[in-house]
Amino acid sequence: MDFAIGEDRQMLADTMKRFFANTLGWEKRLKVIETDSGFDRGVWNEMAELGVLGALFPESAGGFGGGAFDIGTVFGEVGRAIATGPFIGTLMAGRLLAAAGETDTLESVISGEKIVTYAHAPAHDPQTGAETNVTATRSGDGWTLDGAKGVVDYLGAADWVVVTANTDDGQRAFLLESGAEGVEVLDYKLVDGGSGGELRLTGASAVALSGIGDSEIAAARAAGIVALTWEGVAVMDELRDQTLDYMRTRKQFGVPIGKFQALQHRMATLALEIEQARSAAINAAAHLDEPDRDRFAAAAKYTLGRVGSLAAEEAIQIHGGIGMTWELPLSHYAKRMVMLGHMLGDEDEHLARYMQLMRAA
Amino acid sequence: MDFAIGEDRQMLADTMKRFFANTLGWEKRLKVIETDSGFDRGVWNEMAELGVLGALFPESAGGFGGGAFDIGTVFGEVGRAIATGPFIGTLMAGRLLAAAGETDTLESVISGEKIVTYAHAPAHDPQTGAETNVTATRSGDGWTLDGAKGVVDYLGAADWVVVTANTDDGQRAFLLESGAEGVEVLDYKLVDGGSGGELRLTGASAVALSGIGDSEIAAARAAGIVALTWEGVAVMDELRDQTLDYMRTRKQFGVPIGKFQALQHRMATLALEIEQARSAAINAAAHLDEPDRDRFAAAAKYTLGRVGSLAAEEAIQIHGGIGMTWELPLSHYAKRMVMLGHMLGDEDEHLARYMQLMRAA
Amino acid sequence: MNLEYTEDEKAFREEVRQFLKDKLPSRLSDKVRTGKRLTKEDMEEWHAILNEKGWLAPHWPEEYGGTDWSVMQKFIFETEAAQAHAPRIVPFGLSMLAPVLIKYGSEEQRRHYLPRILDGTDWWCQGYSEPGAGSDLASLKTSAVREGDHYVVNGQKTWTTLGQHADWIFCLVRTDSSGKKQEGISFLLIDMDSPGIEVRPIKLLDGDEEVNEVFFTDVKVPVENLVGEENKGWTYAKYLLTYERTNIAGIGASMAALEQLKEVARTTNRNGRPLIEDPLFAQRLAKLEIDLENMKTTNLRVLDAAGKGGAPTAESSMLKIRGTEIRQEIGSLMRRAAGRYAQPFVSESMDEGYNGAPIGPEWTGSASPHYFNMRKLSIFGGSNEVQREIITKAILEL
Amino acid sequence: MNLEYTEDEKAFREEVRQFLKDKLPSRLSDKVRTGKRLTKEDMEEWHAILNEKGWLAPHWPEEYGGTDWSVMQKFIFETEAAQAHAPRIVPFGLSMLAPVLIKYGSEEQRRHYLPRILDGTDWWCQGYSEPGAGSDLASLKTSAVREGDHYVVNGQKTWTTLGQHADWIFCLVRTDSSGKKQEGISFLLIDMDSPGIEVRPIKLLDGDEEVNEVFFTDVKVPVENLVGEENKGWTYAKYLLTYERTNIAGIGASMAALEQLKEVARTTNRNGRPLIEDPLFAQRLAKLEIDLENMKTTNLRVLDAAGKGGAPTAESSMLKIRGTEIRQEIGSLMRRAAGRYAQPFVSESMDEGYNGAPIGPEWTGSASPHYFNMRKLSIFGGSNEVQREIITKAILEL
Repeated sequence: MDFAIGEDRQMLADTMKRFFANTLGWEKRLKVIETDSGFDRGVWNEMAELGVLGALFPESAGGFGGGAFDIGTVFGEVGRAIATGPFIGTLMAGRLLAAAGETDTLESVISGEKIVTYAHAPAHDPQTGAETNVTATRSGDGWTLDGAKGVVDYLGAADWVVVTANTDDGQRAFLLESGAEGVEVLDYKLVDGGSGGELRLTGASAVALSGIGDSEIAAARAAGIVALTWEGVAVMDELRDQTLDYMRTRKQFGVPIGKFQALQHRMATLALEIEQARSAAINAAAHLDEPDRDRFAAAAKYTLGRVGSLAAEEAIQIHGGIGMTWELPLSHYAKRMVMLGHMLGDEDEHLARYMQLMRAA
Repeated sequence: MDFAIGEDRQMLADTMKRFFANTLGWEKRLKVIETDSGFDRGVWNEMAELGVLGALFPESAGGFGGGAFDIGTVFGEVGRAIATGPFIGTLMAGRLLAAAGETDTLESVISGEKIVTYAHAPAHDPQTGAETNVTATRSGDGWTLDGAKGVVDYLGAADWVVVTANTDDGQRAFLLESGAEGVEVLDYKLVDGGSGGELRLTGASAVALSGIGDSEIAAARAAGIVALTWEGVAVMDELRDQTLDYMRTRKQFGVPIGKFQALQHRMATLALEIEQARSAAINAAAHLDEPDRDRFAAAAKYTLGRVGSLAAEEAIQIHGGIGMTWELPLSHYAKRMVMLGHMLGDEDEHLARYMQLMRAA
Repeated sequence: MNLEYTEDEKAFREEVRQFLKDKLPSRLSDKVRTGKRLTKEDMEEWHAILNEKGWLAPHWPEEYGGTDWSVMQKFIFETEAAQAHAPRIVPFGLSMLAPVLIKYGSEEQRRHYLPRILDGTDWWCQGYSEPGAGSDLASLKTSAVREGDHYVVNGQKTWTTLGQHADWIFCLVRTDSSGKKQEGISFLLIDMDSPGIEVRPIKLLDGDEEVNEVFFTDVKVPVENLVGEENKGWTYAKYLLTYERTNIAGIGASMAALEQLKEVARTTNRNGRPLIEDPLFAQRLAKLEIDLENMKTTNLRVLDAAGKGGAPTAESSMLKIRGTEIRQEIGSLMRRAAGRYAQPFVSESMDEGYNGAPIGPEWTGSASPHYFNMRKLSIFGGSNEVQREIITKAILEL
Repeated sequence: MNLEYTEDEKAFREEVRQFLKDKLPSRLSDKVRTGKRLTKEDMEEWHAILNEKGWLAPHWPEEYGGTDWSVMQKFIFETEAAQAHAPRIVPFGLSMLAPVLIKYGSEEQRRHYLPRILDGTDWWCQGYSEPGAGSDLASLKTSAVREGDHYVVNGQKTWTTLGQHADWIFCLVRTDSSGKKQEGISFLLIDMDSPGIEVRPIKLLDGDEEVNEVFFTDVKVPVENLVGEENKGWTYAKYLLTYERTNIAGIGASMAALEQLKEVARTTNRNGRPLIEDPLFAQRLAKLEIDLENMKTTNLRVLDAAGKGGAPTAESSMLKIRGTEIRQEIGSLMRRAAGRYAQPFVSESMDEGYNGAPIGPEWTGSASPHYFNMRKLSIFGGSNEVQREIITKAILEL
C-alpha cells in the first residue's frame, strides 16, 4: 500500500500550481469570469502546451497519463486555483474519443487547438416542460441527430461536441461539429462564473464513435466523478484554510474569533469530514478500473455533495458578512463547491445509487 | 388561541407531582425496578384512588377527563417522575373498553382494582423466525383466539388483556382474562426497568368488544402517541435540567464545565429542539379529534424519536462517565427516553407515515 | 389549551385576506412569487397601499398611526401577507427607528419623523455595523465630536441594507472613548444628503448589490438630531434589536416558500417519478415541513406568553435560530430540486420584463442565487452564534 | 498511489486467517459474535493462545517478545482478528503499561514485569481517572508520600475497567503539590493485594459491572515500584495515552459489526419487506457504510504516514472521534433494527449457557445494552471533546 502520489504527478501538480499563479491571478480571474465564455482561451492554450490536458489520456491516445490518479492530480490543481474552463467536458468527451480510437481529433484537443465538450444530460423543454433527449437515426453512411441536451459545459466555446444519443441499438456516442447545420446553441453563464449551454439539434449530421455504448459511457462518467471529487477536495482544502486564516486574524470581543471554542469544535468536525472526503476521492480513483468502480464512485460523489455543502456553509457562516462578498475569493470557492454537487448527479442521486448497489451485493 | 393548560389540569399535575414525590422517591424507585413486575402495585392503587386513571377517560365511561390535554397532563407527570407501571396499556385498552361501552370493566380498572393491558403488535416466533399475529374465530356465542402478541406492556401483572385480532370481517378487539385456559404469558423485564411479556394464545376464549374496528384501534393508537410524546417531553426536560445542573457545578480545568462554549452551544441547540418537540406534542394533542390527526401524530412521534435520542446521548456525553452509572437518575431517564422511541412505532416508521400522508395531500 | 383561532381572529383573518385580494397588485405578488428583484418603486408602491389602509405600522401606538392589534392579529397579518406573496415591508424606518423614537425620542422628533416614515417621505437605513464591529457591535469606532450646535461625524458603517435608496440613516456613533465601550455610544439621525457622506455598494456573491458601505468624512449633524441622551445609545440600540421579534421566525415567508417547494416537488420529475415520490427528497421535505409545523406552534407559544404581558424574551433567540435555519433549508431544497439546472445563472432573468429564452424550469433561475443570498439570515440581525450566547445566559443560565 | 495490499501483505493476511481458523475457539468467537459476556477465563484463554503463537505483543520490541510487524501488518492482524470475532485483548498490561516500561522503566522492571504480562501471571488495571479529575486528568489528587523505602498512598481512582480481576494497578499519583499540577505527578506500580486497597464495582446503566472505584488507605508501595523519575509521571502518562493509536479507530470491530448489521437488515422484515429495502433504514445503513469505507482509507493514510517514520500524530484524534462515532452508529442501528424487541432486557441471556425462552430474534437481546454501553467510547480514552481540543491546537493551529 502506498499513498504517495508519485514523482511525475508531483511535478505535474507543481507545474500547474506555478502556471495558474502566473496566468490566473485573482484580479485576472475576476475579469475572466465576467466574460461570456467564462474562461480565457489564451490561458487554456498555454496550459495545453504545458501538457496538462495530455495527462488526462493514455499514451495510446496521444496523452501521457490517463490513470485515475493523473486525473485526480490535474483536477486537484484546477480546484485549488478555482480555474474555469472546459476541463470536465474535455476529460469526458476525450475519454470517449480515446476509446473510439479518434486519436487525430483528440490530438487537436490535447494541443489546445480545438475545444471539445460532452453533452449527455437531457434538456428541459421550455415549451412542453418535459425532459427531452437526443435520438440518432441512420442517414445514408452517417447519422442524423434530433433533440436536445441540457447544461452542457462550456458549449459556446466548443468546436466539437461528443453527444450521447439513443438509437435503435441502444445508447451510442457521436462526434458533432458545433457549427454544423441543424445545431442550435443557447449559451449562458453559470453560477460559478463559467458557462454552459443548451444544445438543440434538428437533423444535425454527426459521426458515430465506434465501439462506444453504455459501458464506455458509464466509464467516462466514472472518470468524470473522480475528477469532480478531486477538484472538490481541493476546493474544500481552500475553504478550510481561508477560514482558519480568517479565524486567526479577525478579532471580535477583543480576541481572534479562532479562540471561540464553539467555532473551534465546528472547524475540527469540518477538518475531519474533509479528510473523509479526501479518502472517498482516493477510493474512487483507486477503484476506477475495478469491478466495484460504481460503488466507490457513488460513495465519493455522495460524500463530496454532503461535505461540500457543509464546508461552503460553515466557511461563509464563520466569515460572517464578508464571506458573502464578491470581493473575497472565499465566496467564489463556496459557489464552485456547491455547483460541483450539481454536476453528474447530486448527493441524493448517488446515495440512492449506493443503496441500490448495497442491496444487490 | 390559548396555551394555558387550565386550572383543573394544573391541579391534577400538582397532585401527581406531590404523590410521586411522597410515594416514589429515588431509593424506592430503584427497589421497584429491581422487582419482576417492575412497578409497585400499592403505589398504583393509591394513585388510582387519587383519580389519576380517571383523568384518562370521559365521564361517559366513568372517568372525569379523557381529552387529549388530560392525557398529556397525566403522562407528563409520569415522565417527570419516571414512574413505572401499566400506564400506556391502561390508556389504550381503556379507550377501547370505553368505546365499546364496557364501563363496568373500565370502572374496576380506573379504581385500581384490576389491571388491564393492551396487546396489539405481533410476536416474533422463536421457532419459525416469522412474525405471528392473533386470529379470532367464532365459537358458539363467543370467540376463540389463537396466535401470539409481542412485547405487551406489563403483561405479567394484567388481570385482563385487550387483544386485537384478525377475523373474517377484518380487525376487531377482544377482552381476554389473563388467567383463562389457553393463555400463556412469558413475562420479562424491560430495559427501562418496567416489564413486558409475550402473549401466546391457543384456543383461548375471549369476549368481542362491540363496535371496535380499524378506526377505533387507530384512534387508541393516536391517543397512545399523544401520551408517549407528552411523557417524552417531560423526560427531555429532566435530561436537560439535570445536565444543566451538572454543568453549573462540575468543574474541570478549574471552571464549571458550563463555561465551555462548545458545550453551551450544544445545549442551546438541545434546548431549542426540546421546545420544538414540546410543540409537536401539543400539536398532536390539539389534533387528536381532528381529521388531520394522523399527520400530527406521525410528526410528533417522529420528532420525539429524533430529539429524544439526541437528548439522551447529549446528556450522557456531557456528564461523562458518571452519566452512565446506575446510581445517577440521569441514566434511567436516558434509558426511558430511548425506549419511548421504540414504542408504537419508531422515528423512521413515523417519518415514512408522514411522507405517505404528505404525498397523498 | 386551544390552538384554534377565536371567532374574532378568524374574522380578522378574513378581512386581511380580502384586503390582500383587493389591494395587493398582482404585478408585485408575481414578482415576489417568482423570485424577481424588487425595485425601490415596487417597495414604495406597497408601502403606500398599506399606509392608505392604515395597516402600515401595526406595532406603533394608535396615536402615531398604529392599529392596536393584538400580537395574534399581527401574526395573522404577517403570515397572510407572506402567503399572498406581498413584498416585505422595508423595516428600517417603520420597525427599527420608530420604536426607538416612540420610547426614547423627543416629542418634536416623533412629530417630525413618524409621519414622514408613514407617508414615505423619508426612506431610512441603518448605521450599526462597522468593518471591525460585527457581532461585537459595541466596539464601534465611528466618532461624533460635539462642536457648537453640531456633531462632526467621521468613520465608516457597513452592511447598510438598501442604503443606496435612503434619505436618512440612523447611526450608532462613539461620543466617548474613555470608559467601557458600551458607555460612550450615542444614537444619531443623519441626513444622507449631508456633505461628506459617500455610499459604496458591496457586490455580494450572487452578483447583487443590496448592501453598502457608508463613509463619513467630517459630516456635520445638528445636535437636535441626537436621540435621547448622549452616551446612552447602547440602551436604545439593544431595545431596537430586541423590539421587533414577533416576526423574527419568518413563519409566513417560510409557509409560502414551503408551499412553492412542495408544488415543485409534485411537478418536477427525476428519474421517471415526481420528486415528492423520491424517498430521499421526500424525507428532506417531510422533515422540513414537520420542523416548520413545530415552529409555528413554538412561535405562537412565545407570542402567547408575550401577549400575556411578558416582554419579548430570550425565547425569541430560539425563534431566530430555527426560523432562519428553516428558511435556509427551504432554499437548499429548491436548489437540490433544480438538479443540474441549479447551475445556469442569468442575472437579467430576475428583472421584470425579461424576455430572453427560458433555461430549465422557470423557478430554477433564482434557486441558486436565492440559496446563497439566504446565507445572510444566520449572519445578520445578530448571528445565530450570538443568539446561542443569549440562550446560554438568559435561558440555560450557564 | 496504490491501495492494494502487497504480495507479502496478502501472504501475511492468509497466515493470520489460517491461524484464526485453526486456533480461535468457536466457543469464544460465538460469544463475541452474539454479544455475550466474556468471563475472566475467556479473556485469559485467548491471551494464552496468542502468547503461544508469539503474536500477543506485536507492538513490543522483538527482544521482549514483540513481532517486528509493520504498521500495516498490525492493522491486518487487528482487522482480521476482529472480523473473526476474536475477543479483544485486554490492553492494560500489554498496550498501556508495557510501552511505558519499555521506554521509561528500569531494566529490572522490564525483566520482571514484561514476561509476567505475556504469560498472564499479572493482570493489570489502570489507575488514572479520579472522581474530580476526568478530562482534566492532571488535576488528580491521590497522594503518594515518601516514607523511607516506601510511598504511602492515599486517595481514590475511578472508572478502573476490569479492576475486579486485576493483580496489579499502575497509578498516577501526586508526589508534589507545590508547582504546576502537571509537574508533581509520579507513575507507580501497586500490588492490588496490598493492605488498604478496596475495590468497589460501579454498576452501569446497562446493569453490568465492568468498571470500579479503587480506594487507597495508607497503602505502602516499595520505592522500586516507581517508574522513571519522581514527578515526571505526566510525561509517561501522555506517552501512554498517545502510544497505541494504530487501532484507535476500531476499524476491524466496526467492519465485523457492520457485516452483522447488514445481515440483520437483509433478514429482518419490517412492514412486509427486509429492512435493507426500507429507504429510511437503508439510507442510514448506506451512509454508515460509506463513512466506514472512507474511514478505512483515512486510517490507512495515517498509518502509512506513521510507518514512514512519523510518530502517531494529532490525526489520530480524528480517527478516535469518527471511529467511535461509527461504532456508536452501528450500535444505534442495531437497536433501531430491533424495533419493539429493543425493549426486553434479560440480563442472564447474555451469559453462556443460558437456556431461557428466547424473546424476539436472538440478536435483539443485546442490542439496547450494547447501544448504551457504546456511549462510553466517546467519553473514555480522552473524550471526543478533548480530541477536538487536540485537533484545534495541533492541526487547525487556532
